[in-house]
Amino acid sequence: MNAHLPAIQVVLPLLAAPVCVLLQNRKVVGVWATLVAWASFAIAITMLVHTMEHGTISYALGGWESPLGIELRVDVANAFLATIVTGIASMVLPYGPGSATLAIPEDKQYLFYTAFLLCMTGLLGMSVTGDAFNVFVFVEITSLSSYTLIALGKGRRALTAAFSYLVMGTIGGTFILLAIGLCYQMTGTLNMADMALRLQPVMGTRTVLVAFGFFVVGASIKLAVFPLHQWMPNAYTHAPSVVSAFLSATATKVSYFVLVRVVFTIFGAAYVFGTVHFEWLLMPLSIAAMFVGSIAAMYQTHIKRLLAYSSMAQIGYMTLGLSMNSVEGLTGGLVHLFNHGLMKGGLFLVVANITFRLNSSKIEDMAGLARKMPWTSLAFAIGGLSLIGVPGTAGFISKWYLVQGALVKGQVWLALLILMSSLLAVGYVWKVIEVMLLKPPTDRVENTKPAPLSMIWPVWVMIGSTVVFGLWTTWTGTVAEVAAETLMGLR
Amino acid sequence: MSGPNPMRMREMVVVREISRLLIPFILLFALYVQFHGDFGPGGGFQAGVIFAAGLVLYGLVYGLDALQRAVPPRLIEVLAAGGVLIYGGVGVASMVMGGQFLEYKIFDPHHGEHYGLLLIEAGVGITVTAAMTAIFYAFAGRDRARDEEAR
Amino acid sequence: MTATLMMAAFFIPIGVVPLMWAARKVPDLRDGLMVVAGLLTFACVVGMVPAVAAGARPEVVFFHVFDGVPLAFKLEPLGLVYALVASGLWVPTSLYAFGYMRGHGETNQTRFFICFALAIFAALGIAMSANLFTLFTFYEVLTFSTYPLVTHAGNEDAKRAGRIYLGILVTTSVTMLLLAVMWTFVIAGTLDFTVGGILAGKVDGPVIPILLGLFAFGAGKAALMPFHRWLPNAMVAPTPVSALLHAVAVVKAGVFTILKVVIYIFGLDLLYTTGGSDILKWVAAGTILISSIVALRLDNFKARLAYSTISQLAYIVLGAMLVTPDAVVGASMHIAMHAMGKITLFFVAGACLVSVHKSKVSELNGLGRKMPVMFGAFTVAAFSIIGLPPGGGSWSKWFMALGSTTQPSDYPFVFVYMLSSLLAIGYLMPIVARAFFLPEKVDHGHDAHHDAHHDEGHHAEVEPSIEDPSLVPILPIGESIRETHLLMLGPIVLTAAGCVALFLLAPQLEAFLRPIVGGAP
Amino acid sequence: MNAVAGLWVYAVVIVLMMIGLYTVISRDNLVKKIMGLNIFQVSVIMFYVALGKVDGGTAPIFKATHGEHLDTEVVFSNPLPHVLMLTAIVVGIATTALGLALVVRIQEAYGTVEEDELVRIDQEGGA
Repeated sequence: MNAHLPAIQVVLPLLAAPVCVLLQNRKVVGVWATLVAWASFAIAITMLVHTMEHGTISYALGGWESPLGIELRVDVANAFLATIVTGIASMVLPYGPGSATLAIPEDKQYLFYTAFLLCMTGLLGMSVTGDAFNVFVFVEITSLSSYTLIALGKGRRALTAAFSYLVMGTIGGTFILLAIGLCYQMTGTLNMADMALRLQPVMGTRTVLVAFGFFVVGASIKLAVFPLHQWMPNAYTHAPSVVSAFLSATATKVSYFVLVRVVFTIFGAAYVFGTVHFEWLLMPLSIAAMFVGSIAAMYQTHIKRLLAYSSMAQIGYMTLGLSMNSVEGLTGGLVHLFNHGLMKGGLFLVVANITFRLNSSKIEDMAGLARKMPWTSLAFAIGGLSLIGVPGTAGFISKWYLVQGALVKGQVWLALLILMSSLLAVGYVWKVIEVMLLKPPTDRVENTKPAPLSMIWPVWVMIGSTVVFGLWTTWTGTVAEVAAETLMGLR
Repeated sequence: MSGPNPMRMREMVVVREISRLLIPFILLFALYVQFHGDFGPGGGFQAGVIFAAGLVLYGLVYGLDALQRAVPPRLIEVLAAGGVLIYGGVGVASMVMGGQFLEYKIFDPHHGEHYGLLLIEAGVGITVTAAMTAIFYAFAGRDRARDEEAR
Repeated sequence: MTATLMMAAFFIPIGVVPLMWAARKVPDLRDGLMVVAGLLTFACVVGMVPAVAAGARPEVVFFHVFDGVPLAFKLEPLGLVYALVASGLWVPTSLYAFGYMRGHGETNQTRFFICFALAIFAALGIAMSANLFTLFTFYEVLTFSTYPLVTHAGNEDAKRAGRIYLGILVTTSVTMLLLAVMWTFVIAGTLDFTVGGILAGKVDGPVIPILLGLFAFGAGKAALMPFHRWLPNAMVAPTPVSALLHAVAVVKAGVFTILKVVIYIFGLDLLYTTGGSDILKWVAAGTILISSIVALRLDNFKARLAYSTISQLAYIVLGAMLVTPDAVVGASMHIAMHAMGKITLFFVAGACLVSVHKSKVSELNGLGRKMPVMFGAFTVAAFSIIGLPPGGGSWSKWFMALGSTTQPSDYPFVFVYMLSSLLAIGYLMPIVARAFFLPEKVDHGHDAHHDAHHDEGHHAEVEPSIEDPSLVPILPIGESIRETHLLMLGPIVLTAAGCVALFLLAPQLEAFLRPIVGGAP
Repeated sequence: MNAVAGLWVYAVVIVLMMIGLYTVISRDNLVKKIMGLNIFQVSVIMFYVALGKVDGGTAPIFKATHGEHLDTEVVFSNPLPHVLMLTAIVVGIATTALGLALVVRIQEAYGTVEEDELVRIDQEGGA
C-alpha cells in the first residue's frame, strides 16, 4: 500500500474536487473537503515516516518506468513539503470560507471548495512529481485555481488583484514551460533526475544557461522574490482571509521548493554556484527583500497588507538560505518554509477572525481589541513573536539555522544583517500589538464579541504549533536537515 | 451587451437552416474524432471542443434558452465533474486491481491498453465538452446572472 | 530530590497563571493564590540551599532543541542566589502591589498580576538555566512578559516608554546577545555552562574582546552605557513593577547573564591572561561615575533611584570584568545586596507617591518625622546601597574593591569604587536629611498635590492619585505620626531588615559563592 | 548559412514572444493584455512544435505490418513535444477564459477596463 501513496496523494484531492460539484450542498461539501484534507495529511505523514526510514519512493505512473514514463518521486524533501501543504489545508478547511468573506452566494460556495481542492492538488503534484513537464502542469493547476480563489474576495479590488496575478503568473508559468523546452532540447528527456544526468556534458552551452535563466525567473515570479513580488501584496490583501492563509502558507512555499529543485536537482550546485554564481544575484535580492518588505510592512495601515509585505520579507529569508549553498543555509530555508507556513497561516486566520467580527482590516479599527477578543489577540501576539523570531517560537528555529549558516561560513556581517532585519519585524508586529493592547477601544470594538469557538480552535492549533515547533524540532529541524542533505546530494 | 440577439437570428433563415443540417454532422464528427483517437489523430481534447462547438453553434442560432433547455447548466456541471471522475476512476480501478495508477494492462493483457485508453478519452471528451459549454454559458448568460445577483 | 524542588520552583510561578486567570472575577482569591505561589516557590528555592552548598549540582534536561543544545536546567550557587533574590522578593512585592494597585484603583489587575508571575517564571528560568540557549530563551520571555507591566498605564507616556523599553532590550539582545550566543556555538560546539569556561583554547586575539563586548552590551538589561536609556524610561510603570522588575528581576537578569558568561563561558583564566576584558572595565567604570553624577542632579525621586540602579549594575559588571576571584564573588554577592536595598528604596518612593503624593526629592522635607518607620527603613537601605554598615552592600563592595588590587593596572578601579560610594552618599543622604532634619513646607494639602501632578508630566511619571480611605495613615502613635498603609509598610520594613540580615549573613554567602570561581565549597 | 536558415523558426518564436510581452506590458486595456498573453503563449507552443519536427519526418504512427519487423527507414517526427503542447493549449484556453471572466467582472464593477483608469478609481475610492 505504501508504494501507491505518491499517486494517491495527488489523485485523492483531484477526484474529491469534482465530487464537491456533485454534492453541491454547502455544508456537506465543507465536511467532505475537510475529511479529504485530513486523509491527505495522514498520507503525507505516512510518506514522510516511510521516506525517513526507507528512503525514496519512486512511482511509475501507468507502469511506464522512468525515464520514459512519468515518475512520481518522493524523497524526504518532497514528503516534508506535502506534509506542510496538507497540514495547512487540514487546518484551513474546517475553518471554511467564513460566510461573510466570500463574494459569491451561499448556494455557489461548493465551487469554492472545488477550487480549493484543485489548488491543493496542484501543490501536492508539484511536491511529489519527478517529471519536469508535470511541474508545469501542476503549476498551472495551482495558479488557475488560486486566481479564482483570490477573485472570490469581497470588494472589487479582489478582481484587479486577481487579474494582475493572472498576468504575472501566466508569464512566470510560460517562462517555466520555455525553460523545460530548452532543457528537453538539450537532453531529450523530461525526467528531472535523468535530465540532470544528461545535462552534465552540455553544461557549458548557452542554451542551458538560458534555460536556467528562464527557470529562475519563472519560479521567482511565483515565489514573489523581490523585485518580482508586486502581485503578492494586492492578492493577499484582497483575497478572502482564508485563502490568504492557505496561499501564503503553501503556494509560495511550493514555488520555493520548485526553485530549490531546479537549482540542486536539475542543474546542480556546482553549476549554479560554481559557474553561474547565482548567489551573487540571489543573496543581494534576498537581503533587499528582507529589509524592503519589513520596512514596507511598517507603513501599512491594513493588517492584511502588513502581513503580505511581511511575507515578502520572510521569503527573503528562505531564498537567502538557498543562496548560502550550504546544508545549514538550506536547512534554514526549509525549516523557515515550514515555520513561516505555520505562523503566517495562523496569523491570516487570526485576521480572518478579526475581520469576521469587525468587518474591517484597518489597524486603527482594532484599538483595544485585546479586551474584547483576548484569545484572538493573544494568538496574534504569539504569531507576531514568532515572526520576530523570539526563542521558544518556531521563527527562532529558522533564524538559528540561517545565522548558523552565515557564521559557519565566517560571514559575521551576514549574520548581523539577518538579525537586524528580524528586528524590523518587531516594528511592524508591535505597531499592531500596541493598538490592540493599549489604545482605548473604539465604538466598533466595544460592540463586538469574541469570535465563535469554531473559528478560534483552528487558529490556536496553528499558533500553538508554532510554539510546539519552536521547542520541539525533531520533526522540523531534523527532517529539514535530512531533506537539505538529500537535495544537495549528500545522502 | 453580450450574447446573441435571438430576435435578429430568427430572421436569418439561411443560417438557421444550414445550422440545423450541420449540427448533427458536427456532433457526429466529434464522436468520430473521439473514438479514433487511439488509431489516428484525435482524442478527447479535440473531440470535446468539436462537440462543444456544435452546442455553441446551436446556442448562437437558436438562443441560449433553447440550448439550456437541451443541456441544462447543472447537467454541464455534473458532466464536467463526471468526466474527471471517469478518468480518475480508471486510474483507481487499475490500482485496485493491483497495477500502478493508470496501468491499463492490468484490465486485459491484450486489449487492456485499448479499453483503458477509450475510457480515459471518453472522460476527457466529456469534461472538455462540458467545460467549453460552461465557458459559453458563463459569458453568454452573464447579463442574466447579474440580474439575478442584483435581485 | 533537589531536582524535584528545582522543577517545582520552576513550574509553580507558571502553574499559578491559569489558576489566577480562572479566579479573575474574585480578586481576593486571585491575589491570595499569588502569595501562596510566591511562598511555595521561595520555600522550594530555600530548600535547595543545603544541597547546593554541599556541592550538589542538580540537573534536568527537558529535550534537545538543536543538536547538542538542549533546553536544560542546572543549579549552581550563583544561579541559586539569583533565584533566591527573585523568589524571595516576590512575596513582599506582591503584598506591596496589592496595597498599591487596589489603592490606586488600577484597571486590568488580572493581566498585571499574571504578567508579574510570568516575569518571575522567566527570572527563575534564567537563574536555573544550564546553557546559554536556555538562558537566552528566558531572557526574551522576561522582556516580553514585562512589556505589559511597563505600559500598564496605557497612556501616551507609557506607550513611548514601552517602545524605548522594548526597542533597546530587543535590539541589543537580538543583534548582539544572540549573535554572540551563536558565534560561541559555532566556535565551541556547545553552549553548556561549564566551570572553567568553554572557549578556552578555542579563541584568541581580537575575537575575545569583540565577543565579550557583544555579550556585555547585548545583555541590555544590565543597562551598561550607552544602552541604559530604557531604565529611567521604564520608571513610568507602577511602582511595584519598578521595584521588583527594575531593581530585582529584569536588571539582575542582565548582570547575571554577564557574570554567567564571564565565569562559565569564557572562564576567568582566559580573560585574565589575555586581558580580553580591559576595555569593558573602563566602560563599566565610566557608567558607574556618569550615572552617579546624573543621579545627583535629578529631583524626581524614582528617576534618581533609576540612575542609582544603573550605577550599581555597573559595579557588578566591573566586578565581573575584573575577573579576579574576589571581584567576581563580590559582584555575585552584590546581586543580592543591591536587590534588597534598592527594592526598599523603590517601595518608599512608591509609598510617598501613593500616600502623600510626593514624587520629587525636594518635596520630602520633614516627612521623616511624620513617617519615622518608613524613612528609618529607607536610611538602612540607603546605607546598604552606599556600602556602609549595617547594610549588606558594604561586604560586596569590599570584595569587589579587594578584587581590583590583584594587579597594578586595576588599581584605578579601587578609586572608582570609593568615589562612587561618595557619590552615592551625595545622592541618597540628602533625601534622609531632608526627611528628618529640614522643616516641613508650610503650604501642603491641595496645592502640593496639584504641583506634584503638574510636574509629573515632565518626568514621564503619571500615576492616578485617588484619595482612598484605606490608604490614610494607620499608626496613630502621635498626632504627627501617620504612616502609610500596612500592606506597603510591612514589605518596606521586611526588606530593610533583609539588608541588615544580609550584612550579618555575608560570610556565609561568600563561602557559598566561592565554588563558582574554583574555591572549595 | 544552413545553420542560420535552419534557425529561422527560433527567430519567429522570439519575435512573437517579444510582441506578446510588449503588448502585455504596454497596453492599458485589459483585453489587449490578455491578447498579448495569448501571443506570448503561442510563441512557446510554436517553439515546442518546432522542437519536435524532424526534417522529412512523418506522423509517428506505425503502419500495420502484421507481425513483420517495423520499417526502420521511415523518419518520424518526435511526437512528445506536440503532445505536451496539447496540455499547454488547454492551459492557455483556461487562462484566457478565466482572464476574460475577470475582465467582464471588472467592467461591471468599475465601468472600465483601462488599467490607468482602474488605478485612478482605486486611489480615489480608498478601500
